[in-house]
Amino acid sequence: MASEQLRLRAGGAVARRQLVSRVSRYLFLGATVLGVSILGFLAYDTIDSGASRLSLDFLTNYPSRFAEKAGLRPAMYGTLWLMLITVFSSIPIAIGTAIWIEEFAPRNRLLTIVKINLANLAGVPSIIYGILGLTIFVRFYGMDRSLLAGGFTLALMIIPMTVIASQEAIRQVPPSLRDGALALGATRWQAVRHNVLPNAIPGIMTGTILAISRAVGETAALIMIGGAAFIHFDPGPNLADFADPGGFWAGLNESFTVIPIQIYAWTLDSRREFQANASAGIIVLMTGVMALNLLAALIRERFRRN
Amino acid sequence: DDSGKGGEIDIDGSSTVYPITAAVAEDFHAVAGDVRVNVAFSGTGGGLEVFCAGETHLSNASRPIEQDELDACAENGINDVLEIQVGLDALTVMVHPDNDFADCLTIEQLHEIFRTGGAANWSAVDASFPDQPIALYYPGTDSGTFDYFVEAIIKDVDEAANHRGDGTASEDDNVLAVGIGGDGDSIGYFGFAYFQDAGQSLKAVSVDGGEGCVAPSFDSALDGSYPLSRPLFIYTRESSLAEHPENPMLRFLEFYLDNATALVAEVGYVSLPADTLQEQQARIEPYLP
Amino acid sequence: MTPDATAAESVQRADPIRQPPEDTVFRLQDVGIWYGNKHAISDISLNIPVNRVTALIGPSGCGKSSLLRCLNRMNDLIPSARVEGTVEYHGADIYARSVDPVEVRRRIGMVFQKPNPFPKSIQDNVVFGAKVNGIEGSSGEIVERALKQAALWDEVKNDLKKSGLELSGGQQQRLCIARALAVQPDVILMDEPCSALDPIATLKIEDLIRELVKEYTIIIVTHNMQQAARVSDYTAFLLAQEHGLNGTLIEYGPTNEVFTQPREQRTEDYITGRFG
Amino acid sequence: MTPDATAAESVQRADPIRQPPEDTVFRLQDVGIWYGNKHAISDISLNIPVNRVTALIGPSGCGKSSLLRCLNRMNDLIPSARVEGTVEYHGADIYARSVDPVEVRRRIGMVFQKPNPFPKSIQDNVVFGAKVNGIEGSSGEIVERALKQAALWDEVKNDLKKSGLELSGGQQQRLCIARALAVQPDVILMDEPCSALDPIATLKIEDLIRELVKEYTIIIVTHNMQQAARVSDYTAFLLAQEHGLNGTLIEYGPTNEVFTQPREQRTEDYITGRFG
Amino acid sequence: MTRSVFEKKLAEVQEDMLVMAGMVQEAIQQGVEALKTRNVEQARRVIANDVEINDKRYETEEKCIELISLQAPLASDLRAIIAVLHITVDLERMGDHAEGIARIVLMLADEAPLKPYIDLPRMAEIASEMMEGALEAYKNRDTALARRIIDRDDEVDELYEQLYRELLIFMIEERGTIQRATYLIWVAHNLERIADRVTNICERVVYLVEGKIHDLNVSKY
Amino acid sequence: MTRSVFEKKLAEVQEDMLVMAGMVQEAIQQGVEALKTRNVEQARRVIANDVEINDKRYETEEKCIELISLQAPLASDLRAIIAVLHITVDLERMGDHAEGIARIVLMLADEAPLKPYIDLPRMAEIASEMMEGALEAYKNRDTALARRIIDRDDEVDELYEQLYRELLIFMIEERGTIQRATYLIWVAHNLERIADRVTNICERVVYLVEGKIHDLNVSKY
Amino acid sequence: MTVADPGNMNEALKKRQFGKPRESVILFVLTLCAAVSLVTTLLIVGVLVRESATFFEEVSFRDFFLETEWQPLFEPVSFGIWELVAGTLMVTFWALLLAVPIGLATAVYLSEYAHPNTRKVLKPILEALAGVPTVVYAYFALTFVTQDLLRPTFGADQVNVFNALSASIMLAVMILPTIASISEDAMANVPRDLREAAYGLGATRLEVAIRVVFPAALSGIIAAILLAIARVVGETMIVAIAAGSTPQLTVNPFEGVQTMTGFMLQVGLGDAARGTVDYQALFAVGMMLFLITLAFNVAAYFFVRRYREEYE
Ligand SMILES: Nc1ncnc2c1ncn2[C@@H]1O[C@H](COP(=O)(O)OP(=O)(O)OP(=O)(O)O)[C@@H](O)[C@H]1O
Ligand SMILES: Nc1ncnc2c1ncn2[C@@H]1O[C@H](COP(=O)(O)OP(=O)(O)OP(=O)(O)O)[C@@H](O)[C@H]1O
Ligand SMILES: [Mg+2]
Ligand SMILES: [Mg+2]
Ligand SMILES: O=P([O-])([O-])[O-]
Repeated sequence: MASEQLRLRAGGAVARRQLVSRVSRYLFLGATVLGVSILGFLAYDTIDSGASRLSLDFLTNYPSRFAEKAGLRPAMYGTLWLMLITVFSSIPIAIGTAIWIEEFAPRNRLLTIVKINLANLAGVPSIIYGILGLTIFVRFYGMDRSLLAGGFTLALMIIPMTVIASQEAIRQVPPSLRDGALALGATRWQAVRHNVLPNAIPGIMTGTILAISRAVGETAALIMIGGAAFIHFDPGPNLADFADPGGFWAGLNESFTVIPIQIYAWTLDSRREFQANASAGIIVLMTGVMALNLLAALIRERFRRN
Repeated sequence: DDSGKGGEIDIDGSSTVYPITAAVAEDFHAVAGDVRVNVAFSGTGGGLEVFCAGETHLSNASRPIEQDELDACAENGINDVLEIQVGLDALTVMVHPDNDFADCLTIEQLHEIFRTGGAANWSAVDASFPDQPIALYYPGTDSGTFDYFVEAIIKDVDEAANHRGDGTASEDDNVLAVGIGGDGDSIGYFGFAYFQDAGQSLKAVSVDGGEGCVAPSFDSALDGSYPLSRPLFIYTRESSLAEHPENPMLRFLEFYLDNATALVAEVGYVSLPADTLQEQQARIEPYLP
Repeated sequence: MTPDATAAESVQRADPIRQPPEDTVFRLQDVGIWYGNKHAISDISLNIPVNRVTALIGPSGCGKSSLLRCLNRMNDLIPSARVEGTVEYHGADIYARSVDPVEVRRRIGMVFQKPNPFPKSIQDNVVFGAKVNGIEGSSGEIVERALKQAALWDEVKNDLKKSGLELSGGQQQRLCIARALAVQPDVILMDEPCSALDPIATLKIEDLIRELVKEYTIIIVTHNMQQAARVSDYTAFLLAQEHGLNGTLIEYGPTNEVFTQPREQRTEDYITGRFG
Repeated sequence: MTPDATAAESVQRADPIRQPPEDTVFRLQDVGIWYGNKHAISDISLNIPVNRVTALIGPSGCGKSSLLRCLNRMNDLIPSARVEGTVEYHGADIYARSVDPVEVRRRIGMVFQKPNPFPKSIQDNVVFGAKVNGIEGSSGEIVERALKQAALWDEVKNDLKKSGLELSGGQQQRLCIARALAVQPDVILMDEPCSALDPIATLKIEDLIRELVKEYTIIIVTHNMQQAARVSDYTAFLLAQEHGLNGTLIEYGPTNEVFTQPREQRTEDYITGRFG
Repeated sequence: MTRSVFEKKLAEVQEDMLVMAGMVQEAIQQGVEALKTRNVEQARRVIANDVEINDKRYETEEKCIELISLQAPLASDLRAIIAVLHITVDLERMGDHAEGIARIVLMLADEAPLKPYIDLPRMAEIASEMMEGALEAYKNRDTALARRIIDRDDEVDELYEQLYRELLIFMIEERGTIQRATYLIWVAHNLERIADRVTNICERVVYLVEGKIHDLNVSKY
Repeated sequence: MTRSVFEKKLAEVQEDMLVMAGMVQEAIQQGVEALKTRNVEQARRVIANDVEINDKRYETEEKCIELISLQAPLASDLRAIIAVLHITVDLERMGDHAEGIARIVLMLADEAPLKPYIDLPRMAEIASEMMEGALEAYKNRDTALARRIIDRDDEVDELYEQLYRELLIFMIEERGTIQRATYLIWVAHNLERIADRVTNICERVVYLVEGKIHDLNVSKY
Repeated sequence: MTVADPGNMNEALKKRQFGKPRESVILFVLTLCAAVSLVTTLLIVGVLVRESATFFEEVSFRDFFLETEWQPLFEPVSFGIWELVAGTLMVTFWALLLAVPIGLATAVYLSEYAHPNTRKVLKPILEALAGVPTVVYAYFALTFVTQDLLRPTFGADQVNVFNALSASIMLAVMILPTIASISEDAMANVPRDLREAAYGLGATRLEVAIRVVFPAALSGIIAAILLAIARVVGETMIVAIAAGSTPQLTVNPFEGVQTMTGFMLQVGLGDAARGTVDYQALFAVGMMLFLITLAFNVAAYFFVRRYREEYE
């Protein structure tokens, strides 16, 4: 049937719809490219102004009033330790909270309140967390303006985000795994511990890493609680302290600075040449953030494949 | 851990004073590596608050401590606040570089421009000026610079007057520079240090304090002929100097004042005149060994 | 008795592929399907008759779904999929260059294993395909006609605004059928349409299929041999000879013959459960 | 002939609930299940015999799964669920206060509709339940015994470290059975264990069930009447009389009787597909 | 299990069976008619028609098997089909008996009638009535009727005994009648067998309804 | 479709059928034996045993229906069961025929033997052999054998004709033998029917293997 | 197993002595974890209430809510909160106006059009935008967006150096990945068979994306947007630096505005002496923001939940 042959050809309405569909592809692609190119532009701009300052010295020097001598060393230590503290203090609590919500909580109004509260906390401005950290950790618990106080403050700040991400991850573990374990005579916790958590971990990690990327760039809250800008030592326990709990603890109680504060300090500086330092700092920070994101993406893709 | 051998000095406060103190701390480290000096900058107010709470040893301030703050200190049993002036910040009034009429303004004209209900157009300031709206840029309203300007210009002319609020305020001098440089009708003021560096793109206005137009410069500020310069301070406690002779704070302050003249200028502020500096040194004299 | 005996034996040896004598909708000639370099099915030549239910049966992985999906170019959507041989629909090669797959799919509707109504109202579900395809007529009419054809009208006529997801499984599947009918197709492909349903809902769908076949050509993939037996006029048995090999057509013929006197031992083995 | 006729009629009127004469594992007395204030099933009295396969059949929503899950207190996990009446397991009321549901579930294993192996190695899957329950013996032995019982050993013995998810659907389901067996249960509950499987895999599971019943008591929910017929010794037919009403036990007796001469018209209607 | 299809096919099969029953009834009637009227032509037709009955049986049986294969019926549905399967066998054999009568008509054609045929038509009549009733019972699933019909077989048996005795006396008294008498005994035997087969149908009806096979009539031969 | 269960049950049913066939063979043999030896006791036993045969038939049929219900067999599996269903009916009727022979033994008991029984045992022997063969053909699904056995039915028919003619001559010649001769005709008839039924079994075997029902033997009676 | 002695079985099924306590300890610990966020909120509210109490001693609620001007640091002081609220709303509005369409278009592209490998590469790159420190965005807004983009386009005299739009644009960039990534997840989770159903009805790719996938993913998309709103409303640095610090009621995005967070940062990092009214205003604004976001979140929670129920 030749007529049938003809009719299967795209004609009239279908041809138009197909055309619209194909054109739309480029619109959507355009939007995507826009986002990516903004990032590219930001990167370009930053690298353009900061690349000249990037060197090993930049990474290993202490701050200085001479732009070319100033470095990120203590800030990098500070950021590293702060993030470790943040991760180790927020993740267990966040996961615990998520587990409680998804696995143990009685389905009542309290739970609704907890959930809404978490969503709300995720939107509380960081400066309020700063004030809270100052009031609670620095003052009330007398932690002083230490790594611990800073880490805990950031932990409070990212717990809500992490909980929400973890909840999502736990919810995506098929209920059949949990039921399977319970039906074998496992207790609720055994089921969670052996079957739910291991499968939620990738999701939890992705969420956590994204939350951490936020914490890494946080400035205002840390300035509020007295994160320093000039420091002439490496904050946090150093290698030798790992053997000695007392020293380790003392290390955690040291004052600190972090990369964003350092960047902020440089941008505030009246001297032009410090702008390049700021850009170089941003490059370092962004490289770290990118690496984290990459890690998250790798974990997620692996997860998706299964 | 190698901390605390020589002691630790926690400093917070003004972001204006921060570069000076940080520079001092940097050099101090070279001579006293066993003492840790940490400098933060949560602002004069924030710094004094934690200082009065006993959480820092020293506080940078770009304005004198207020009575409220002294009261707060007293509440925490801190009755021995010691004020030391470390330098001057000359305040620069600036306009857009294309502005060719406002070369010199009197205190009164500045007052007229920045007071509440003041001039809306340049022509209202001086008939010879064009009839264009004025756009204002000034530092964050609770910064020391702002306070100083209010004291030195607004209240000076009319105690009842207020600084107007319909301009753009920013904590960040960078931001102000961008603002003034980007706006043909602009006028604004901020710290001299910043102007020195970023100011090429802006035009500084001479100020007439009654003794003729004086352009802002190190020299005019140092010799006192430039009318708009404000003192910068550090605050500490007498007790932290008195405790024992070898204490780090004393060493630090001594070093600070010994090197102030060079370092203050180096980071872009105006050093104290010699006599003023001696007055400050005299304040710690009693504690020196 | 010898002539009789040979006659009987010759029945056994007769060609297990009996192309129906009726008018055909699809004429497959040496069709093969590849996924990347996996040869999923090969050498399928099959004529599918008009206004009949043709069932595709065979063990899991033998290529039933692949074959079904190649009939309306649904496997265009799988990037790695490739079809060889010719698939003629009313004499037109649907894999010809000039052919628009959207046009093909409009004529050849599809119903899937899991009822998959759109998360919209019943009405919008039915109207969706008709509207994108610019089928004429008021929505109300389209909806009513399609739902009536799908034997669902009476059950839902008062709740047309209700979400399609609020229906029971069997109703959802009939809604999906209604949705396909609203596009006024010629053929309906069904990939295990009842495997997610309970027996009662299954019966209803089977009844519906028998009803629909008066107007449409229906091709159904099913795992349920009883279902193929109950519902189809012709049955094609596919088999991937060994695990990992490509599927081929083993037997094809009228359903009653295939299920009562299969001509191939492998067919008999499969339908009587002697397999694997 | 009158006496004969009445005799025949009396057969028709005979009690459709025939509790098996054998030893019982479960003795349900007036069991009802509520979800919030929805009465899912009511008044079920049922004795389940030892070492037999008992099938629960009935239309969707009649409460088969609910009933099954109340036997090992799996519906403790649904916050709104409530059980009334008594469920005795070897004479012990499993809903007594002192009873630990975890203990109950250890003795009464469960296999679900969709194969749900843990995403761990085959070995770890099998060992999991045994380990959490502190069953003695080396992992190797436990794994081998359970897999052999589940007729899976030969297929996987060389890949015990492979993920359970890499197995085919039917193998996965047998792995789930092995996993349940490793806990050394007494009873195995199966909720539509083959509904996600193809016919060949289904046959294997059914064979396995017939094998396992020599040592275990098995209760199976199935939608597939043929399956109930093939695999079970006793059949219980449940029905929620009307949509939205609670399910009750309509008929219970030896499978061959239920499927060839049901005593209740509703049973007959259901198994012959006259329903709905 | 698609009921509509299943029911249509089941009805078809049962209809086939009733049609076949009609053919058999016709054959019996025609056979006895031919005997009475010594109508060789009619007898030949009966013989020829038997092939059709046989064909009908196989056709019906094929349909039943197809129905069982394709529809997997259960319980009463399955019993109904199994009943058809058995009843058609019985009907086919009844057809054979009718054919047997017709063949005897051919053999008797050249000989004088032995005596007025009274009892034989009577037997045929009763057998026919029974068959009518049995089909009625089947259609209505009427076990009471089926049981009554089974009881009527005794009437046929009695007539048969009577006829047999009579013919025996004939034979003893008049040697020339022996051949013919034995032929007539055959006819009577055929009719008795037909009635007997009707009871089989009735047993099936009872089985169909009650699900139990009762051997309700014990044939003596 | 669980093959192991299905196959076990199918084997069981077929075994039942073979057992039943054995019982029927025994009954035939014993019946003819009793006739030869005029052993009334033996005849009575045969009659009594027929009930068992009937029971066995119903038992087997029940099992077949259960098997169809529960296992929903298809294709050759279904045909095998349907074959059993039909063969058992045939066997049961063969049993009835054997019983019929035994009943005639009782009737003949008081009378003198008509002539040495040669043809009748011969017929019985052939029928028995045919049956043996038919079962063999069933077990081995051997259609060739089945077809050969169907052919042998002609032998039986021939013997029957011969015997019938002989007995007719007896009757004509000697009036006193009429009663006894007719009895013997019955016996022969029964045996002929038995052989005829064997051909039914053979037809089933062919059907079983080839899936087509062939009416391979057209009975004359 | 034969019938066990009931007595034995009763005994056997008894709760194990050592099994249970462990379980309750764990439950206790988990509950504690969950309590952390509640306690955090209580502390936040506590701090805000305590501090704003001193504020409201000086400033009446009436003034706070009814005055139209926000001028806490200039004489004559006035504390009309609405200018700040309006600033926040305006910035949020423009940020969403830009980010939602672009973000969703990106999500559609990634989930419906892009080759899986392209998606694998592009998605993490986009997500990196979420990790850029906001200070960086802030300066970018001030320098590039205002100076090189808005002013040349709309005229320097039209566009204030500090303007809401430049802040909104960078906020939009900041939340772009949040919207795109979470929406893409939601769309990717739309069952494949829904898509196939639509293709099977003869729909084109665009029709499938817009009319089937998008609506089906709507609840996830809304969740993404809600999260984005929360981030915008709570963001500090960008607005403080780029949007200016001129509280005013305006709808012109080219003018500078001050947002609630902008004010909080200005005061928080400024020189104001603690305890003064202008400093305590920080907490009053914080309280206000907290209440607004809370109201918003409560509404969103119930909205989404209702919505979800409707479509599941
Ligand atoms: N998208 C794909 N990519 C690669 N291989 C595929 C894909 N889809 C199917 N196959 C392979 O092609 C073969 C045929 O698959 P298909 O789904 O057509 O079988 P089926 O008969 O429908 O099986 P089932 O009964 O399990 O649905 C299988 O070996 C399968 O693994
Ligand atoms: N968690 C629950 N909450 C409320 N009602 C429920 C719940 N689970 C089941 N029900 C209701 O209880 C009744 C019985 O459900 P159940 O799942 O036991 O039926 P079923 O016979 O197993 O059905 P199916 O064959 O579809 O699996 C149904 O009406 C169902 O809607
Ligand atoms: Mg498939
Ligand atoms: Mg269920
Ligand atoms: O930080 P300042 O107090 O100097 O403005």
